[in-house]
Amino acid sequence: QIEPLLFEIGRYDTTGVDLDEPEDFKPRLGGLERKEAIGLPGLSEPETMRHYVRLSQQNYGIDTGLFPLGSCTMKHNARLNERMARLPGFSDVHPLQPVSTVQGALELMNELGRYLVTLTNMTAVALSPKAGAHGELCGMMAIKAAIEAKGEGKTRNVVLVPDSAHGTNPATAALIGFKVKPVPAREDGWVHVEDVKERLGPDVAAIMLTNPNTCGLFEPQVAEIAKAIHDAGAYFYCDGANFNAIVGKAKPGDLGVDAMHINLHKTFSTPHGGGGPGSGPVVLSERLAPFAPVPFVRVKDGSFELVEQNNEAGGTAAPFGRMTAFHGQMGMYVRALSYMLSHGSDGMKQASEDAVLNANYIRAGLADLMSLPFGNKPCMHEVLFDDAWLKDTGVTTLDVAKAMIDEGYHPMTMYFPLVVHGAMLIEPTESESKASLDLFVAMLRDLAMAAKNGDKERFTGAPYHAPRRRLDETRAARSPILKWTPPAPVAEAAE
Amino acid sequence: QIEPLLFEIGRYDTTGVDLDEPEDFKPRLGGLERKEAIGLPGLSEPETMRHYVRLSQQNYGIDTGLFPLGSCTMKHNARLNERMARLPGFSDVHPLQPVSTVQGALELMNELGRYLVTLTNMTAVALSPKAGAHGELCGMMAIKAAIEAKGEGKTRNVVLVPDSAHGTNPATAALIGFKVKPVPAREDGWVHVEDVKERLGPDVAAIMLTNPNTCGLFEPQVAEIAKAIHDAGAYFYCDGANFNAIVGKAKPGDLGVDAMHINLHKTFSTPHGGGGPGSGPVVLSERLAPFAPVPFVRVKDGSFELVEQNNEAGGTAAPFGRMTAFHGQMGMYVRALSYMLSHGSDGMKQASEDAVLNANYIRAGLADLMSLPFGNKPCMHEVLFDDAWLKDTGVTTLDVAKAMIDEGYHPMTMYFPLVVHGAMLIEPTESESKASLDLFVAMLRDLAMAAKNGDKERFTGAPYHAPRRRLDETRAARSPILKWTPPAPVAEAAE
Amino acid sequence: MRYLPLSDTDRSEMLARIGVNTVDDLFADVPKSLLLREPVDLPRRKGELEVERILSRMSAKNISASSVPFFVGAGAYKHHVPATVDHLIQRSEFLTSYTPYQPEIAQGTLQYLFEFQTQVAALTGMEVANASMYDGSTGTGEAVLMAHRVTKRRKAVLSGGLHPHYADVVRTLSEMSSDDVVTMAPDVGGTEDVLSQIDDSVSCVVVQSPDVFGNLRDLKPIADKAHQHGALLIAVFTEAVSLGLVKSPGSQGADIVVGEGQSIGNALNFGGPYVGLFATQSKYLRQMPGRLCGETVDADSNRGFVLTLSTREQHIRRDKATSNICTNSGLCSLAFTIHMTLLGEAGLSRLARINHANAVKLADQLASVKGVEVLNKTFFNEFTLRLAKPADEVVERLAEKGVLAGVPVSRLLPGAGLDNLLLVASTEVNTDDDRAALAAALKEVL
Amino acid sequence: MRYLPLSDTDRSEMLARIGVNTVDDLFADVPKSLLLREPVDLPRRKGELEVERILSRMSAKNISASSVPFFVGAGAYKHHVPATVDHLIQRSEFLTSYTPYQPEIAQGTLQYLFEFQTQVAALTGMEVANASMYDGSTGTGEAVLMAHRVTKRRKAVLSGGLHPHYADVVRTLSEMSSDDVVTMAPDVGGTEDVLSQIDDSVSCVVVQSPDVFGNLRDLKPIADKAHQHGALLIAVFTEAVSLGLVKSPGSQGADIVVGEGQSIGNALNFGGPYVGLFATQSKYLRQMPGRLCGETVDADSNRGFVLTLSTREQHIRRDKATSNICTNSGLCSLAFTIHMTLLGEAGLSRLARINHANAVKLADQLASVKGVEVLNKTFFNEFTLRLAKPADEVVERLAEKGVLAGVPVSRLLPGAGLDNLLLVASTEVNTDDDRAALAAALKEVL
Repeated sequence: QIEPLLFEIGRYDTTGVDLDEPEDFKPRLGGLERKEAIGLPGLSEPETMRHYVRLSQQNYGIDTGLFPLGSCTMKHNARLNERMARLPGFSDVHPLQPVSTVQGALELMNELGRYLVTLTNMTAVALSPKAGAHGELCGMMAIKAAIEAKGEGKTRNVVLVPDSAHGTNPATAALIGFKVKPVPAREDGWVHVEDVKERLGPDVAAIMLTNPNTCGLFEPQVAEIAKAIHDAGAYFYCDGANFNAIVGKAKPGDLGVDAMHINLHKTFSTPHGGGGPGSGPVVLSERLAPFAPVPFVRVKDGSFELVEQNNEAGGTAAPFGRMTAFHGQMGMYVRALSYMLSHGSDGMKQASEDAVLNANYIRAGLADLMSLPFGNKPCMHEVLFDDAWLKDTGVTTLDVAKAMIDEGYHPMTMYFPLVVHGAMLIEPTESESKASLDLFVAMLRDLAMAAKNGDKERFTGAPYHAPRRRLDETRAARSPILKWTPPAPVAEAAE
Repeated sequence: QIEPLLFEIGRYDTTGVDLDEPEDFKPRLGGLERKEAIGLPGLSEPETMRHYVRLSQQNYGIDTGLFPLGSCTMKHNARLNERMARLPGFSDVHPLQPVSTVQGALELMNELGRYLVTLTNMTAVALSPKAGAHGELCGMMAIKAAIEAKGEGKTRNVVLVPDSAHGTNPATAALIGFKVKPVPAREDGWVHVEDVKERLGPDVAAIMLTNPNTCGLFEPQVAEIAKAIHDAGAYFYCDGANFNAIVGKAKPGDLGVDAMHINLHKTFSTPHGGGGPGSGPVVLSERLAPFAPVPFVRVKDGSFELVEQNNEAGGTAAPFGRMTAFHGQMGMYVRALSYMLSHGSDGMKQASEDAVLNANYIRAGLADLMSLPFGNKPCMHEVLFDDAWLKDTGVTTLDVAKAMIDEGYHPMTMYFPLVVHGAMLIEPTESESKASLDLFVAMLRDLAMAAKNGDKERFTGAPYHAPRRRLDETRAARSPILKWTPPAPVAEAAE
Repeated sequence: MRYLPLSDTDRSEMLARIGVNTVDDLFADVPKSLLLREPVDLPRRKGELEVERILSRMSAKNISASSVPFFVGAGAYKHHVPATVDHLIQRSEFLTSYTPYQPEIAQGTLQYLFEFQTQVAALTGMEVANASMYDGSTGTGEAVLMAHRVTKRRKAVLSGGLHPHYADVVRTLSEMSSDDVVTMAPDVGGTEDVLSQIDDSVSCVVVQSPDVFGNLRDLKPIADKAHQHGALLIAVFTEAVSLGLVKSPGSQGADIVVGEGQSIGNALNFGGPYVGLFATQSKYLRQMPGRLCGETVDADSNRGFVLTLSTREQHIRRDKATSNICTNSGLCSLAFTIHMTLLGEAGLSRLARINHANAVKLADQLASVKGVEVLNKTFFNEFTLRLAKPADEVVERLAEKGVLAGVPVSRLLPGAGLDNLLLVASTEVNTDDDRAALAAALKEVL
Repeated sequence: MRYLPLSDTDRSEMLARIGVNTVDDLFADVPKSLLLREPVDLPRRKGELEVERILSRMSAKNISASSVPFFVGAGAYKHHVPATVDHLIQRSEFLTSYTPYQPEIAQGTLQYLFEFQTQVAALTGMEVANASMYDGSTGTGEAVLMAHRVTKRRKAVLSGGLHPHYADVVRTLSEMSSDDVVTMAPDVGGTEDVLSQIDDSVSCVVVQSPDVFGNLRDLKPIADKAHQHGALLIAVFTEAVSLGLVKSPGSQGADIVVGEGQSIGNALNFGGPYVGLFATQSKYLRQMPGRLCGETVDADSNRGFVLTLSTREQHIRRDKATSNICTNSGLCSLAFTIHMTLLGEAGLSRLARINHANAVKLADQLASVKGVEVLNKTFFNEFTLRLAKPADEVVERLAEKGVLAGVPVSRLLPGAGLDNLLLVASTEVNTDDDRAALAAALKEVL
């Protein structure tokens, strides 16, 4: 069913909010009053409710089915966390209230930071980044600040980035003026220390490495790579998108990481919400800790204070500045801490193990029918297939993805990482039951058999049973329609 | 999609609630410990969430589409009311806390009562009945108590009930020992005062009259009927299910009503919730007020007290007893008062007018294609069609109802009231926009044309596009399966 | 008004289409003199913020259970309900749906009702359960009427351990129907002689366990005697969690089991809405009140569920119906089912053990307070204290100190000479601090 | 653990199916010495009740805006959000969905993003808007980078009325990228000479209106001068409600409009999550950062929506992307859209009038307090006071009296010699009592 746009059903004189017109008064707008209409139709409350409920019904979510998105960790979003985030002492406090009136909020931030630092064995945490990519930016800024503090700002301007990295990595490095030098992918899916060493030199500021990597593998040479990087006077930035595999199993600090962002909306289950809000705190090693941005929370004489200006940091601290107007994503902090308190250290370890177990169970269930680019060896919390098994079927990775929709599933991540042809990256997460995985494997086996048996139609025309058939993305990009415009008035019929 | 039963996916050792086992202690159960298993499988929290979200997706609600159920008033359920009902001072207080600790809750009950009494121009209100039918029982019990107080308990034992009444009316009267004497329906859909007078006598305890009646019409002779009833020493019980048409437009007390239940879940928008909970307060005239059941709220010296025992009532009060363990449906009281405060006296009047306007607009839109048993005259908040327009089409009222499902609508009320052949009773409520009504009328016009044009298949096989096709109700009743039982173990294959 | 979609323009256009001049032309059947010209004498419409403020002010005048050490029970219990439950029952498709008379678009409701019935049958140890009653007390009233239908007798015997408000509900209904009721004397110790009340004139005996004073009752001998005389045993409970730990009424021979389901999934709500659980043996099915959901198939042979056996009900049978019940407690039964699903057998029995353990700990702690005597030999999560002073005064004093100590028996049974007795309940929400606070406060007051 | 569906039996069966003995065999690539044997040193799992208690205790240590007379603004505003908004954004299908990269099963998200873009474009008076930024401040940083791309210049001029934290964000980013930034002196009166800063080297001027001190700024002359020199005007706002009453930046010639959308639909949240609004003219579309949703058709020619122009974005362009932004503020933009839909044009402009009226009333009332001077000639719902004493001390004293009076300018601009200035905001939530309480408390303290 096609739900009309609100602009097609709304009226300019309708409102779903009852407000009393203020008594007459003399405005102080200095002649800058709006004269023209805005163009915002309204709906009554019942119409609003129905419009958005109906829209929601065209969406797929974790609560409606398995969400096997590699590298995106779509795990269960507990409603307890939603409830906690709405406690008035968290949701209804202003970032610029006197700190004496928000001691509990600061305590929560401090406690969240303590959990993150403990789980990673790092020294400090910068909470304020608004999302993963913002966290990357924060981490790389801290590295840049550290390099400049050492007087190497002019010379160290290269960042090594493996081909398998998320696109945000090179984008982030480039944004603040680093040159990106790729590290090629090896056949085994791993980054090799010799490839890194080869590229190291006095010009190298840092490496940006994802671990576990985007092929779903733990980098076995990570410690050696870290050592080589450090020996060369550079820093090890770790993309923490895949932290979910190793929480409570290994500490990035032990692996030599200097900075790592943590996607609270992946690892610690704050809801993705159709594309945000996220939250990307960055943990920092001792070497980078002084350069953490403002604001941050500090404990002093048993109470919590907020350092909001660079020059208030004190001691050896040399904050590189401010990343956002206020203190970051408080709403997400509450949810993430609620997740951590609920799991506890035992539950978080178990969750990592279950996430890895579930991914390997899928691997075991499909290895005979689909193709594993790096061989049938253990993976971490996601399993990567390529499209070799589709050879000569006329079916592409995209087609398989769309056919999954007809079977009632969200597609896996496709065509990422780029280093593998027709990649299909599957991350079931620890939230799925064995029964659910069995059904998922059976579904993919059925699709695989259908593809191999030549039932091409089932794939190339898919989806057939979704709220929409396949959408024309080229048309959307060719002449973009990015907002609703009122239809042109129909000309009066000729006399 | 068929969602399995929880028993088919649950495990007996799984739980979605984390609780710590208590330390060892000596139980005091006197040997009555449960030895046998209970047979209750559990699900983890993510599985529970998904199971019930998926189940919900097989339901139709007000928020998903127009709900044209005659006599059931499925209007918008504001989420403000849900939020208010969950305020801790209402949801998290115990009915037997000291009254000094629940003054606000009692104040709310008192205020709700004041609103109901004011809107109806009655003397007292009994809040405790749990639903409409329970309210009927309460009202009729008050009448019985009043009759017994006059010493006429033995002689006045007949209750007049029009044929068009809800089934609960005769069931309620019979439940407490009254004999039910029907008043026949007239061709104009009205109850005539002479038909009532004919049946009046010293044996008549009361009349149970619905007004506006179930044909969607206001009883024009209601005042005369009331007078006749009162002159005969009997009482006028009004079924308030259709109060939605006249809130703020007319007061039942002005019409001579002695007792009327009010379905808070119809008129004042507490959610139906798939069949409850409801709430059925009963307003009482001065003559019946002394007989209101316990408990009730009383104001004394500026604070609120709760009368919980018959002998604490004092004065002329002679409560007939207790209808339920506690004080009734507090959660529904909060929602209903929130509705009333939001609407105000002006909004409630407007709501009644809009409800009536909407019903008549549908009547006007369909009068030429469908048949109106009492002619094309104004109706109240619901419009009644019969099935004369389906003559010779081979399509029944039931078929039309099921065909509406395929068009994305909930069916209207069908085959009720019984006095009209193949009745279709449509109540759009005031919550629908003109655009929504236009679509609804267009849909029914399209169906009507299809039926008349002989497209019988579209009806008799309907629904085609619902979560289920037509269900076999006979089979369900013939050998009832009322709970899940574990499948018999499959016998080992013969050797 | 934010809830009303029609604009004045809409209204004019619609009146024109209908063919009348004013909306009051549509109210022509209302006697002119009785049609109100002006809005009734109540305040005018209010915005959300203002409504929130008014109701929040009222709410703030009450002491909520979570905000203090809380030991109030006697038929309603403070338990922790997982956030998942309240979230799910607020989903539009559950919250704003109607009674599932159109099963093709109500399978969500119907399937959970089927799950609910199965859970209630398992929990009570009975063969069939209905799709819920208003609450435990009205369910008890219905159970007695059902027993009268089954036995074709009209005399009920109510145990002295039955919650006095439940007994009131039964008596009110019975008196109105001219049925007989024998109410036994309040039975603080759980030692009354029910057996001697049973003879061939009795339709049913109604026994609560744990009873209102907290005692566990052995139902088996009562069931046996009742059956010898052609009477039914109606077993009542007000604390559903107890069934996780104690023998089911079904296993002890009960014919009808009825109880309050509030403890599972539902808030205290100052007394309602709650959810009545009602179960019986298959042979009595056709005399059972309330809605029933049954399994069937659709035209494509897919499994589906429908409301069934509605020939028992009022909308078909009118004055011959088994009950006048129309609405049930749909959403509360959904809350019950979801919470029970989350608990599962493992969680429910652990929850029951925690409740019992907390109550045992509390009883031992209070027994050591001077002026306090614990009267129960057996109990689950509630027991009776004899205090050195009238319980209602003590409760009031403790409330002033911020401790809600329980229910004075005199509130339920005024004039019964039990003024010094106090019912004290303890659930999983009580902490060591709560218990210490109660003991300390009692010590001060007594 | 309640969130983990696997039982130990499941785990054993699955390991066997995989063909390994223990789960740690799957972690074989982790250096043995670094694989943790024991859980890390943090508390073990907790039930819901316990987590609720811990977090509720922390929450209770804060003074929430609704609980006191509240006048704190300076970039985030306390407004009333209808209950409908928060209910809808919690629906599973919105809350637990992913970025809509699979449009066939994400039309719900995509259509609301399209509606959001349309609303933001209308509100700002611009031709196109994106599908949201993290917040207003990061959006301002992105706007400056975008201006640099458009003009191929690298020097930004920041008005002295720009929120100091926004200026900080721009400066941090610019310093890291070796771009030039000129920050004008704090401009309390709204009278600074921006025009003189504009020359052919300037990429953009960033002007906020209402500015951080509350003054409304006439953008037209600035836009004209900027355009003469090939520079862009970036118009910033932190109070979206103001646009219901004042001229849109688009109508005054702004090239990029960026602002904070928190006021519509979103709670204060102690600073986040918020939602950045970002709009520009069509000609700059390809240089715009952030996600965009566009209309198209599906294989059956039905209208549908997709994310589009993603060739600008990092997951395609990597180090050539217009921004590294990946996540946006999806759910916050949904809240914005729903609230805006409820308001509609009529509601928004009335809400804006109420805000302005309340602020005017407050300013007049405070002006009569001894030791208080209102500095603004113009304002919308926030203005600057000069007090007889340092504002931070006054605010602290008032907080002790239960009034949250506003933001001391010294908190935003320490050492700027503006220590006696206080920013005071007033919205529709303030009552006569609130205003009286603030005036009275000020009188006592000054």
